[in-house]
Amino acid sequence: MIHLLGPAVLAAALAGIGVYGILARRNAVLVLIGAELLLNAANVLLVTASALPAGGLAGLEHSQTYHDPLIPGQVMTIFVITVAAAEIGLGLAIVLLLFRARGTVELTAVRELGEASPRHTETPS
Amino acid sequence: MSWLLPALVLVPFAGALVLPGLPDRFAVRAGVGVALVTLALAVLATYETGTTGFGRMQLEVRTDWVPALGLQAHLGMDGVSAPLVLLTGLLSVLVCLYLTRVGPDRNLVACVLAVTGGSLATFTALDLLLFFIAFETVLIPMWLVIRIWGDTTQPGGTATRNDAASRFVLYTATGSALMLLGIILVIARTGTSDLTELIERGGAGMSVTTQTVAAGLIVLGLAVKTPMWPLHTWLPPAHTIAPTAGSVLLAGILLKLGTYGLVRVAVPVLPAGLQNVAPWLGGFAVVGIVWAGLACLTERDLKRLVALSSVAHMGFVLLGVASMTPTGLQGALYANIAHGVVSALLFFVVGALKDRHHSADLSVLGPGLRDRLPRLGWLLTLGAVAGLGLPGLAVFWGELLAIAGAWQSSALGALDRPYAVIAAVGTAIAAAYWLRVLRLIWQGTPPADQAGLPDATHHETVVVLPLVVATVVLGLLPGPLLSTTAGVVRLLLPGGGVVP
Amino acid sequence: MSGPDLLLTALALLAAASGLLAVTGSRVVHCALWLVVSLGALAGVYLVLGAEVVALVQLLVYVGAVVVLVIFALMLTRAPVEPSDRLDAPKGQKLAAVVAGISVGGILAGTLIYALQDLTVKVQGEQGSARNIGRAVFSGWLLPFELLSVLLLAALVAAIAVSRHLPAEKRPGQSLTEDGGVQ
Amino acid sequence: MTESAAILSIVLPAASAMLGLLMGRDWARDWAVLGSLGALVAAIAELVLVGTDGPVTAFGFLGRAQLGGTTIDLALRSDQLSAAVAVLVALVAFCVQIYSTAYLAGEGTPDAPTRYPAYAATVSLFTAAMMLVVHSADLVLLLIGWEVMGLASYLLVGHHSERASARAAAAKAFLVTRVGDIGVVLAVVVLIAGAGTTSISDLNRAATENEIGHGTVLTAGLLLLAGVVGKSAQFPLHIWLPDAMEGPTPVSALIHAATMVAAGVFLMARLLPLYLTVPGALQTGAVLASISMVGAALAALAQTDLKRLLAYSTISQVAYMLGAVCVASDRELGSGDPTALAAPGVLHLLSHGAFKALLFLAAGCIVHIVGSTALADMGGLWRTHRSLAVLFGIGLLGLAGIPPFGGFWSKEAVLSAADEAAHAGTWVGWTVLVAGVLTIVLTGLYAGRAWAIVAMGRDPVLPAVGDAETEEPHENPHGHSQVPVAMMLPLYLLAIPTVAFGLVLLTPFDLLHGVEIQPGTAITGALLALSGVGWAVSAPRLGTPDIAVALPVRARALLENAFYFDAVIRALVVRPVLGLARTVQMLERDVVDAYVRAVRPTTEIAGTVLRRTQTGLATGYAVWVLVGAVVLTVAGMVLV
Repeated sequence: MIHLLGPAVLAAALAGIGVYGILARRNAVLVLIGAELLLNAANVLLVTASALPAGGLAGLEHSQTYHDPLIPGQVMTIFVITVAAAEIGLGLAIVLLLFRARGTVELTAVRELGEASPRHTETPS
Repeated sequence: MSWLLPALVLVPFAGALVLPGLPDRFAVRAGVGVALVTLALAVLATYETGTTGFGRMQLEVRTDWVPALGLQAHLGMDGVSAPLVLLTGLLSVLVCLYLTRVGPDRNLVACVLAVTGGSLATFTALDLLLFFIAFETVLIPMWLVIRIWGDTTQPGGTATRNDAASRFVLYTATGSALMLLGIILVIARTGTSDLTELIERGGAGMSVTTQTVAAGLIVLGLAVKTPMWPLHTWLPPAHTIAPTAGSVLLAGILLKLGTYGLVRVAVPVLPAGLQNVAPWLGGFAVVGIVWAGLACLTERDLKRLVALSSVAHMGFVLLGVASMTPTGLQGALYANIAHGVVSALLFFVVGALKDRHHSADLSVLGPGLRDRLPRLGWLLTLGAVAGLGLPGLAVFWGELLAIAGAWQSSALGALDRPYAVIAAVGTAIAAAYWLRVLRLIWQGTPPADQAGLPDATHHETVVVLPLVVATVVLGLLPGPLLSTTAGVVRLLLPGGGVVP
Repeated sequence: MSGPDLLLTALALLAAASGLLAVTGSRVVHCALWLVVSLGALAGVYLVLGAEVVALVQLLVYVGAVVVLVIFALMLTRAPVEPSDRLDAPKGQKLAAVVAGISVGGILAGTLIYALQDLTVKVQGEQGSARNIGRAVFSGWLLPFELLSVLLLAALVAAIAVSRHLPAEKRPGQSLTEDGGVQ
Repeated sequence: MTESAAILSIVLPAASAMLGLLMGRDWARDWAVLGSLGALVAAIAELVLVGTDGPVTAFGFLGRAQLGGTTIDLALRSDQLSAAVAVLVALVAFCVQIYSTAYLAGEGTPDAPTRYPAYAATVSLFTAAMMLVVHSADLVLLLIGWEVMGLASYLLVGHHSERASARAAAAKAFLVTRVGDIGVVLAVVVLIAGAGTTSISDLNRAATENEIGHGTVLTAGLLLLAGVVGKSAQFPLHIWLPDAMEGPTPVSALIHAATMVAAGVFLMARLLPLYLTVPGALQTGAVLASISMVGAALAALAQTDLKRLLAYSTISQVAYMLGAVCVASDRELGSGDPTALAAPGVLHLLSHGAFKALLFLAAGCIVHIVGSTALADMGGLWRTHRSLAVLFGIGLLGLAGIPPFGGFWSKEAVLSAADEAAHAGTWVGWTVLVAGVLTIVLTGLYAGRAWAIVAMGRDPVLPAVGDAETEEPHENPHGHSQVPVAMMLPLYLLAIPTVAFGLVLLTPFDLLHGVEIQPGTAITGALLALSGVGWAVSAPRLGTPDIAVALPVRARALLENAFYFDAVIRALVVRPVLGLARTVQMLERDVVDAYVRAVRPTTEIAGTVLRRTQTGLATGYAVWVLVGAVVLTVAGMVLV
C-alpha cells in the first residue's frame, strides 16, 4: 500500500520549482530547464492519478478493488514526454538562433517586443 | 399578411445595399422610390394593425434565427410601434426627397435607408436580442453620415467633425454595452429573450434586486440614446456637424429608439425594477428640461440650440415614462412623435437657412428673416412656436400628459408633484428661449448685405409641408393618436396601470 | 510507513532537492547535471508507482535525449563553466519568481492534500506493463499517437529550419542589431 | 343651428386667416374683413338662437382624447354667456379689421415693410382663438384658444418688429402670460388627476355637489387664478400690458377690449360655481383685483403717453370685472344658477369692450393725425377734428362711468355687488367696495385729464392748423390731416353700444338676471365720477391742461413708472434667470461635458502608463501570466 500524498506533494513542489526556474533565470537554456521541471510535475501527477482505480477519486467510494487501472494516465505521460522532447528541440533551436543573432542568450537583452521608449531601447550586447 | 413586417424591414435594407451600385442621379431618385415603398408598407401595416386593434400585438412573424442563442427573428406591431413606424417611413421619404436636390449622393441615400431599416427593425422587434442588434445597426450608417458628410466649416474643421462623429459612436456604443449587460441579465434570469413572453410575465421570476440592476443598466443604456441629462453631451455636436439629412434622422428617428426601448422593454419587463429607478429617471428628466432650456437661453448656434431643445423635449418623454402611469406613458409616446415631427421640421428649416448663410450662428442668420425670407421665416416661427409647446400644436399634448402623469405617479413617490411643477416651469423657459431666437433672427431690420438670398424653393416647401400639416393636425386632433396608445399602455404597465 | 512509501519519499526528496539545485545553481553545467539527477529520481518514482514503461521512457527520452540536448545547447551558446552571477534575473523579478513559485506550489499542494488526504492504493505490477500500455496506445489512443508523430516530425523540421545558418544579408535581425554578436 | 353658428364663429375667422395667408396679398384684405364679418353674423345668430332654443351644453368639435382613465372631450358649448361675449368679440374684431385696412395702408416703404397679409391673418387667428375660448366646453380646449391668443398677441405686438421696443414688448407679453399659463396647465393636470374630468360643466357640477376633494378644487382654483391674472394683466403679472402698446393701435383695441384681457374674467365667470366652493381662491382674486384697480388707476393718472394711459385704465377696469366676480361668494345666491352671480362682472366686460375699443380706435385716429402717441404732442382736437373729438369724448364718458353711458350701468352693477358683499359683513366685500369707489374718482380724474389734454389743450400742434413753427416735418413724419373713412366708420359703429348700452338691462336677458343696481350706490358713484372728471377738465383754467403736473415731481415719477414694479421684476426674475442661464452654459461646457472630454486624456494617460508594462521581456510577460493564473485560481477557490 502506497500513500499517494507523497508523489502528489512532489508534483506540487516540482511545479513551484519549475515556475521559479522559468521566472528567475536570465539564461534562456536555464529557463527551458525550469519548463522541463514544470512538465515533469504534470507527469508525476498523471502517473499518480493512474495509480487510482477507475473512476478516479469518486470510484474509491464505491469499491476497494482495483481491477481497471487508469492506463490513460500513463499513456498521457508518454505523450507529454514526447511533446516535451519536441518542445525542447525546437526551444533550443530558437535559443541557438538567438545566440547567433545577438551573441547572447540572456533574455533581459531581448526587448524587441517592447514598446519603443527612451527607457526601453533595443540595446545590442 | 405575415410578409408585411419582414418586407417593411428588408426593403430599405435592400435599397441601401443596391443603391451604391447605381449611377448617382438615378440612385438618388431610386432612393425616393424605395422610401416611398417603405412608407406604403408602413401605412399598410398600420392599417392592418388598426383594423384588428392596436391593443394587441399584430402581424406577428416568428422564425428561429440563431437557435443556439435562443435568438428568434420575431417581429410584430401594436399601438406603441405603429406611430413610430409611420413617422420613420414619413421622415425617410422626406429626407430622400430632400436629397434629390440638396447635395445628392447615392451613398448618403443608402445610409439614410440603412438607418430607416434599422429603426423599423427596432420598432418591430419582439426579441430582446433582435431589438439590441437592430438598435445597434443604426449606429454605423449614422456615424458614416456625420463622419463623411458632416460640416467642416465649423471652427476646427475636420477635427471637429471627426470628434463629433466619434463622440456620437463611442458614447452610444458605451451606453449600448451597458444595455446589453442588462439584457443578458434578464435573459439569464428568465431563460427567454422573447419580448411578448417577458411582457406577459411582467417581471415574474426575477427578484426585485435583479430587476433593479437590470432596469438600471437598460435605462442607462437607453438614456444615452434618448438622451437624458447629463448624458446628452454627444447630441449638440452631432446635430451641429451632421448634414441636414443627418440631423433630421438623428432628431426624428434615432432619439426615438431610446424612448421606445424604455416603453417597450424597461416598463413592462422590469416593472418592479423601474419602480425603483423611476425617481432618479424622473429627476434627471426634469433637471434636463430646465437645464437644456437655460442653456438654450444663451446658445449662439441655432442648430446647437435646436439640439439642446431636443434634450428638453426628451426630458418630458422621460418624465412620462418615469411616472409609470397610463397618462404619462401616453404622453411620452405622444411627445415622442410630436418631437419627431417638430424637430425634423426645425432641422429642415435651419438646414435651409444654413445653406444660404453658410453658418448657423444667430448673429449671421439674423436679423429680419421675416422680411428677407418670409417663407423660411414663417416656417421657423411655426417650428419655434410648436417647440415651445403651444397648445393647438403637436408638442403640447405630450408635455401636458407627461406632466399629468408625473403629478399622479406613485412610482415617483413624494417627488411626483415637485417634478410636475418643475417640468411645467420648463415650458415657460422654452417660450423664453424660442422668443429669443425669433427676436434675434426673425424680427428686426434686415441687414443690407444679406439681401438677395433666395427664399424657400418649391422643393424645400414640399419637403416640409407634410411636417407642417402633421404638426397642426397632431395639435388640433389628438384623439386618433391617443386612442392608438390608450389600450396598449395598460398592457405594458403592471396591474393594468390602475392609479390607486 | 511501508517500504515503498519510504522509497518513494526518499526519491521524491531527491527529485525535489536536485530540481531546486537545477534552478538555483550558479554554474550552468551543474544545473544541467542536477536536472539529470532530478529526472532520474522521477523515473524511480514512476517505477515505484508501477509505471514501468513510463519510467523507461523517462530515462530514455529525458535523461538520454533531452538533457544531452540541453548540454549541447549550453556548449553551443558558450555558457561559462565557472560560477556566474549573470544567470539569474534582476532582484525584483527574482522576488516575484519566489512569490509565484511558492504560491503555485502552495496552491497545488494544498489542493492535492485536501483531495487525497491519506489515501492509499495498492500498486499492481502489470498495471504499467509494456503489454498494457502498448495495447492502450495502439487501440484507443492510436489517433493521438499518430498525430504526435506528425508533431515530432514538424518539430524536427522546424528545429532544423530555425537553427540553420542563414547568410548574413538575409538575416531578419540584421537591421535591428548593429554589429551584433554574430560569429 | 346653435351648434353650427358657434362652430362657424370659430372656423370662419380661422379659415379666413389661412386663406388670407395662402392666397397672397391681393386677397388678404377681403378675406380678413369677410371672415370677421362672417364671425359677427354667426355670433349674432348664435345669440338669437340661444335666446330662442336655449343653451347647448356640449357638442363635439375636435373629437375626444382618451388618456389613461380620463377622456377629454374637446367639445364646445353655447349659452348666453358665450354668445354675448362672442358678439362683442366679433364686433370688435370686425371694427378692427375694417379699421386696419386703412391704418396699415401706409406700409410698403423700406422703413415699414408690408406685413399686412400676415397681420390681418393674425388678427383673424386672434379672433378665432378668443371664440374658441368663449365656446369651449372643456378646459383643455379652452387652453388651446387661450395660448393661441397669446401667440397672436405676440405676433401683433411685435408687428413693427424693426423696432427694438416692439420686439421686447412682444416677447414680454408672451412670456408673462406664459408664466401665468403654467398655472392653467397645472390646474388642468390637477383636475385630470383629482377630478378625472376637465369638462367645465362637469367640474362645476361636481364641485358644487362636493364630489371633488376640497384640496383639489382649491389648488386648481388658485392655479387657474394665476392664469387669469396673467391673461387679464392683473397685479403682479400686469407688466406686459402697458408695453404691449408697442403694437399697432387697432391691435391694442382688440387685446384690450374684447380678447386677451377679457378671457381671464370670462374664465372666472365660467367656473364661478366651482370657485364658489373655495372662497379662499376668490378672496385672493379680490385682493389682487383691488390692488390692480387702484394701482393702475393711479399709474394712469400720470402717464405721458396716451396709449399707456389707456393701457393702465384697462388694467384698472378689468380689475373691476374681476372684483365683481370675486365678491360672488359673499353674495346671496338668488335664482339658483350660481353663474348669475358673475353677471355684474360680465356686464362690465361687455360695456368695457365697447367703450375701450372705441377709445383705442379713436386714439389710433389721433395718433394717425399727430404721428405720435405722446400726450405732449397732442392738443386742440376739439377745434380741428370735432367729430373725432366727440367720439373720443363718448368713449371717455363711458370709461368714467357718467350716466347714461354704458360704463355707468356696468360700473354701478359692480359696485352694488361689492356693496351687497360688504353688507354681508365680509372684509372682501369692503376691500372691493372701497377700492372700487376710490377707483371711480381716479378714473374720472384720468379720463378728464385725457380729455383736457387731447381735446382742449392750449397749443394745438395738429397739421391742420399748419403752424410752421411748432410743426417740424421730422417730428411728425406720419402725420395726416384727414382720417380715412375706413377708420372713422368703426368709431361710429362702436359709439352706438357705448351710448346705448344701458338698454341691455331692459331686455329679459337671463344672463343679466343677477344684475342689480342700487340707487344709493349708483348716485354716489355717478357723483364721484362727475367730480373727478370735472376737476380734471377744469384744470386748464387753473393754468395747466394736465392735472398730473400738480403732483409733486417724485410722486409723479413714481406713478408714471407704475411704482417701479417693472424694475423690481427685472431685478428679481429676469436678471437671476439670465445669470442662471449663463451659469448653466458654463457648467455645460466645463462640468458636464468635461467628463466626456476627459475620456480622451484619460485613455491616453492610461495607455502611456500601461505601455510601460510592455517591456518586451519574455520572462516579464511570463510573470504576468503566472501571477494572473495564481490570482484566478485563488479567486476561483474563494468564490466557488
